[in-house]
Amino acid sequence: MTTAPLLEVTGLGVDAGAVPLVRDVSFSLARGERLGVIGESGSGKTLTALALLGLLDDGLRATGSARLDGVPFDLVGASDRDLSTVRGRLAGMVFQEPMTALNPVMRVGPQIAETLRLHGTRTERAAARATAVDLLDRLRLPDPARAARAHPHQLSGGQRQRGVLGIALANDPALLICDEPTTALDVTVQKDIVDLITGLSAERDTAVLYISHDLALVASVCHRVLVMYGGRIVESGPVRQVLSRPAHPYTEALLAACDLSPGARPKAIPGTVPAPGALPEGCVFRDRCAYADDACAVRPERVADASGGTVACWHPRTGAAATEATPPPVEAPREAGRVLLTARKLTRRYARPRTRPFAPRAHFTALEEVGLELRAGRRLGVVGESGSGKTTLLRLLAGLDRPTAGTVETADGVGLQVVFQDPMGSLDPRMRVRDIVAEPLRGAASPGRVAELLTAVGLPADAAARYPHQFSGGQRQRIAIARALAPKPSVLFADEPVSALDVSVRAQILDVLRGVTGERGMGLCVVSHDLGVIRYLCDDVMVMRGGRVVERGPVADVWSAPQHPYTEQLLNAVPVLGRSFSGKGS
Amino acid sequence: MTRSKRLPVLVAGCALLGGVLAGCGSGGGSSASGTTDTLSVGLIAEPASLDFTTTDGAAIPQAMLGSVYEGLVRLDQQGRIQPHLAERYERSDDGRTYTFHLRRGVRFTNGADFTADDAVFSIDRVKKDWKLKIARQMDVVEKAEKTDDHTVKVTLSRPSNGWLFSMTERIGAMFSRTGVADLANHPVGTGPFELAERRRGERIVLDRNASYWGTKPELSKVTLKYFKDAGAMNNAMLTNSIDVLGTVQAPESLSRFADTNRFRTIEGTSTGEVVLSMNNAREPFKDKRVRQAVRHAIDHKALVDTARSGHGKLIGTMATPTDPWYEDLTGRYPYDPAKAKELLKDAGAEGKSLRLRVPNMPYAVSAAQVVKSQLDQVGLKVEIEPLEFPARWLSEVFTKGDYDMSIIDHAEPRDLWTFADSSYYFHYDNPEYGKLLKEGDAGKPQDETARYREAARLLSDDAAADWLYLMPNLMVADKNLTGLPVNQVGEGFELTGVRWAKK
Amino acid sequence: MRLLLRKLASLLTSAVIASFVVFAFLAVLPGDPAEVALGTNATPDAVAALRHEFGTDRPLVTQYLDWAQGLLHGDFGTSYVTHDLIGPRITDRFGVTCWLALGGMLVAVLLALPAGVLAAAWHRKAAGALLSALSQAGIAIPAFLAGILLVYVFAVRAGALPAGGYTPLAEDPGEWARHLVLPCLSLGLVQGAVLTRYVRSAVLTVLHQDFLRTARAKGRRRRAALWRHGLPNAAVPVLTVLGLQLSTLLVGAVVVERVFVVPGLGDLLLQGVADRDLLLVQGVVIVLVVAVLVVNVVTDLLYHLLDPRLRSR
Amino acid sequence: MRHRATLTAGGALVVLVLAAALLSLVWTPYDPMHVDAAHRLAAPGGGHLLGTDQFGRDVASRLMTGARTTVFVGVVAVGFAVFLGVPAGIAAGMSDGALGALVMRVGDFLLAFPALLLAIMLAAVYGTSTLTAMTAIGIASAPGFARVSRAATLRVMAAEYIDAARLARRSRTAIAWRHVLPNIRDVVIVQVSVAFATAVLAEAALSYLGLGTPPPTPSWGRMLLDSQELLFSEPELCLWPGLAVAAAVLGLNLFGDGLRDRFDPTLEGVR
Repeated sequence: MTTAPLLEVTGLGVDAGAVPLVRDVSFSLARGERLGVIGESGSGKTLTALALLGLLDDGLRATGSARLDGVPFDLVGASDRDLSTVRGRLAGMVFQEPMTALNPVMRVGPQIAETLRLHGTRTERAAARATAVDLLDRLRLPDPARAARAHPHQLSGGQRQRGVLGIALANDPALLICDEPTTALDVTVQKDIVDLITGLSAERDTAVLYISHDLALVASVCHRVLVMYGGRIVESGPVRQVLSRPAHPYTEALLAACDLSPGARPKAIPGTVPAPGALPEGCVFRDRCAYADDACAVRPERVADASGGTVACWHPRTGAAATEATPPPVEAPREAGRVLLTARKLTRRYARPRTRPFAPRAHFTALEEVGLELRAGRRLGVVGESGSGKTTLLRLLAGLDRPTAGTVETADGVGLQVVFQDPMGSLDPRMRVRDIVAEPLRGAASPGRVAELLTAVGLPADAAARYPHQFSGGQRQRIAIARALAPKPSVLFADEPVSALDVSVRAQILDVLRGVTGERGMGLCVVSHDLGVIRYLCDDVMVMRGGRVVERGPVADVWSAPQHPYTEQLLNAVPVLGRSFSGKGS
Repeated sequence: MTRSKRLPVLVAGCALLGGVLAGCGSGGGSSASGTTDTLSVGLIAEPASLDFTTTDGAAIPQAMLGSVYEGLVRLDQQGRIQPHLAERYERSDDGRTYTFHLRRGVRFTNGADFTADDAVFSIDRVKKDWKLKIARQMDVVEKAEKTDDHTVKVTLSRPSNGWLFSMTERIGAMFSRTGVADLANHPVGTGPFELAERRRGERIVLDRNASYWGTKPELSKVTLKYFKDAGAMNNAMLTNSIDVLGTVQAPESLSRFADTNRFRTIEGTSTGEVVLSMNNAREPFKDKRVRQAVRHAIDHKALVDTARSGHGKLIGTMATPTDPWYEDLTGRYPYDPAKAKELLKDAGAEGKSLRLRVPNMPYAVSAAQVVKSQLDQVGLKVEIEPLEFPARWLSEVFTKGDYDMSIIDHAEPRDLWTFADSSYYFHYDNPEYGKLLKEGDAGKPQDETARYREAARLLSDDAAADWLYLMPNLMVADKNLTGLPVNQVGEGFELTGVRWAKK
Repeated sequence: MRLLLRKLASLLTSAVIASFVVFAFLAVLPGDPAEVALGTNATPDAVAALRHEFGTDRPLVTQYLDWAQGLLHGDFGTSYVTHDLIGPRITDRFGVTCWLALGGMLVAVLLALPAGVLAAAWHRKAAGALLSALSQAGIAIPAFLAGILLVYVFAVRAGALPAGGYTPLAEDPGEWARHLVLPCLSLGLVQGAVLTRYVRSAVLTVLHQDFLRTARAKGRRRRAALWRHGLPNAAVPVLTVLGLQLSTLLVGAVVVERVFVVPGLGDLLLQGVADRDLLLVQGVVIVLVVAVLVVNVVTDLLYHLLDPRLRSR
Repeated sequence: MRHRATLTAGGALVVLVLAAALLSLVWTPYDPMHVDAAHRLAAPGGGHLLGTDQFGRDVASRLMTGARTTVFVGVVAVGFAVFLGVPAGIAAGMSDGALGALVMRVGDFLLAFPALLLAIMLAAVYGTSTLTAMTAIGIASAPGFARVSRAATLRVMAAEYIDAARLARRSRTAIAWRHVLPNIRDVVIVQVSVAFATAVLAEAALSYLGLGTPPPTPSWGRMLLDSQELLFSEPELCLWPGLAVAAAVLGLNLFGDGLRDRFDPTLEGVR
């Protein structure tokens, strides 16, 4: 990679009116190189990508410069007419949400063929369509001819994302920009897509700009990585170096927060991601940084460090990752207590709408003959991909839905409560926090009891008088936990309790859950698609697929020696930081 | 059966009874179709059938009477009874026998000669076959006999001037013994015109009757075009697709025809008295003082100025200028709110709430608003309630008499008798008045005039109702047309004299 | 096909219920049609005879069944007032009203499509705001007021077009068109303003959708992407509104017919109410209601045809 | 912040109409029903701000009183529709299956009877009055309320806080009162302004057809009808009531849009 870079970005900025959203982003990308961009929501990583292709929304304006090899003009500030000759031909893009990225009223094949014909790669309609089918075949879509004839809604998420990938790659571009291409997909599908991207990139020498919040995923895909925070690049460098020996305190903190590996003690980053326009003077990470001092009031320039990376910090870290500094918490071994809840042969079927009048109703089985036992003091994790029936199971267990067959029995005096996935939707926006927390108590709540509950989940007592929208996502989830604890339940259910939260606060919530159930000797049942969460939080695990349990056992056993091939596949599909570094050339 | 038992033809304004044309003349000019001997007349309210012997309503006689059908006698423009198909007639001294000497050489359009047999047949047929209540007017006839082929003697059970007048109207129409098979579609008469074509919802076309006995009309073809609405008719007039706008619905619209190079506005009298009726059977109008107060409270001049843009003659009783007994009684109850208040106070009717239930016709609703305003001024509380006409108004006000006041155009000619029947919706009950009418009907023609004049005065003095104004016969015509009648005196629409001015 | 059958079945049920409701509703009308027909000069015997002739002396259920049965054969009965068949009268008038509604629709669509798309495309510019403001103003003006204003401008001041009336197409196509211009405009301008807002909002929604960005990412220029990918998608919600509007126009024509003295169904209806012509009113109302129901079903079907997501279900 | 301007402009117009209506209860420049033959068709200015009509009645006073009619009809009709539609919509949204389907079917069916048709039928039976107009408009607007409150209720019912409330063993009525109603309030308020605008239009149309408020009580539609005859000689008489209707509807629509944007900022710019 000694030739001229394919893409050279200098001083790129994005503004919304007077508010800067992205500032001073400079990097270069060589042919065939895969560059990751890491950051939490609001870091400006997506805007950077959109700005490169002139796809920013109307109210946003890009400044700076971005030169693409073979293009006579600067991509920034070029006219829509000029840019349209670049987009889809020299540079393709894959978006986050495959469900909406395709035109719903157009068949998939023609959408790909359109790209081919638009840039003159194929002029004949039939030839373009044939090429589209070939492309889908190369993207390993089963029965590509049929997929090409299908409308988007007839395809699964993974299939759709392959269609989008087909559009992006149709004209064999030199640059592929991927914006969180797998975030909306199941892990096993994610693995396939990621493999496709890396494979094709290597095969065709396509450069990839890969945007993600998932550190491990970026580590498994990319050669180099940029870390963005507050609209700026705070650190860059070879992936292995940046993610194993981060130089910037933010990178370090992020790594620490998302490490849920056994024995790790994840630590949340204090504070929240500031809104654009509310960034501190000087170093953007200053007000959340453990090492900040007066020097940080002046914005640090990004400087090259010894190992080929760059970092923008007055106090770059040199040591190993912070995770090693704090020992894992010591937990007293917990005894399995009495049986709180027993479910037997739970089955749930849904009627499909009749396709014609008086036809017998067709059914869809969401859950089939699932049984389990919850004991006091034990934490059960239910893991599965979308459609596995895990949420249905939870709703049946919690009594929010009725089984078509089977029974749920609870021991005497056992109360059940649930912590829901979406901290926005699980709190009534029209109620004050104290009323929300007190609701399960049905008027028997003293202010003292509410304050006590809020304290238990780590919220200040004055939170009681406020409304949900005045809190961040993590805080709202704490409120939800407080509400669930209010009637002193014996069993707590948690439905994807952290999947809607930023990486940096997940750990806190998991700790709260662990803490409150541990102290009270409650049974906990957590449903999640995230194997890391289950492993971190639970004692036992149940792996579900297609409404059935495929494997169950203590967490440690299942992880170390999965019995079922699906479990194994699932475990392998999850990118793990440490594993990514091995066996990858750069 | 006395004359007073007749029921009236109630017409909700000029809407239904269009302009009625009569008069004489001949000449040139050019019609809507560009020729000089055809005419197109715009009218509102199409007749549902052409047979006025079975179907009621003013529209059929308007189109048929005088043009297709003729009677033994007819009315002239001054409202006098003149001989017509009868060359002359004699009234016996006791007033019970009328002898009609029929005109010779008169033929029906089916080719048959008009003879005494036809006259007797026509009179008997009214008594025998007509289904309408109006046929009761013939009940007074004891017998009609043929004296010879051209003389008919009619004997009445009692003397009646009213009967002779009614012979100028529908029931006096002469039919052919051999031409009554399909009157609804094929009318057969002796008139100057015969039916050429009828298109439902659009028009009736009349051709000149080539074998007409009298002066033949100048016009060879007359088209009566029926419109749903005044607006459409006005437009037709403006765009020359009709020559005569037979009835001006809203006087305000006259401003569109101000161009004297093209149009002529004709304003004459009609037989339509716009009556502010007061329910004499109910409180507070049982009390004459309250009725008088109402008459004093209304500024009739202001009412005509505002609600009618000044078009409409003031009258003071149930008589029109073409009635022989007409006299100007408008001074009887001058506008005097103070007097009205005083009368109301005397009667203890101050602040009474009254329901003014009017047909939902523009003229009535307009007048009602003025009446309300003026009665409110003297301390009455008037609530206007427009009712669909005819259906709801007929059933609620006219039939059930459920109203305090109403406003409607009584379009029938010579309708003093409506006040003589106490069951009629006015519920005016004054034996003296009935007696006067009876005497007038039974006496000599000159007695009739005197008695009726007296009755009309009594009606006015008693404030049996209030008469807001006389509906004008308001027409717009091409300025080259002459011979258009100014006054509407009877039911028929006489076209005989209309002609285009010479160039 | 199955969908078609299902929709037709539901249409039929609705129509039957509607016919029952209409009949029941009007059966309580005060005023005896026989009395009205004979006017003030009727004898009680004649009224009774006529009542018998009309069949209004029979039990209501019999009357309803009779009427409903007739409807199936397109027989609306014979008017109590004018003694002629109601069916042909309604057919005549329905044609006129249909011309009005369709003309109004045409005006509305011709106006709203460009205006709505432009208002959306320029939604951050002054021109877009102006278009939105104009459409707001248009919505605020009732059709009959627009009619009066149009009459004032084009008939009173300019004298260019007739202020009212109607000429059948068969009689004189030129005059027919001249008479329809103002009524259709007054219906169309207002509905067009409403439609503009829907088109704008549909296009705006589409503008913010991912697939439009995909289209641009494949090299479509902004406008071409909107045209090729945006509008077909925006058409789906707009179509529903169009269907609703056609129904609105059918009924809205009643008022406009009054303004311009057009002999349409509305005119017939008001006349029927005034004449207490029970069967006529029933007939017109049921025709209007069924027309609205049919338009709804057709819209629904088109909607399914246009949107593959619904089609495959 | 465009919704702020919309809200202000709309609010100002609405307040103007309301103020005129309220003021007319206690004061109008002249008696709006007083016929004055001496001053008919007076030009604007002078003693009469907007002139007089063919009856010599003060147009400005009639407009004010007309505002009262409009507001009265609107308030009663919309109130009726809310009373009918919102509970039905909530019930339909909260019960899955038969009841919901039934309510929606009835609503769809009613949609086939637009306000105008209903009003004509009602007027045929009960005669023309303000009450018939209000009832017809109210019935015709109810499906709209049922529809939006059902849709909003469905959204609320899908939220996890409803599950939480069920876990708290709240009764259905308690859920409806404590959670559903407060959360669909905004949608209903917006629909109120939309329905009010529709009611103003419908009232004007009905009065124009002679099926609404009977004369002489001034109503804007009736004033338009009366002045149409004079379009050729006194066109400005049409202008005033026309402007009044347009201003009221415009105000309500803008107000509704402003509220909508304010309640749901994600919809800003989108209808």
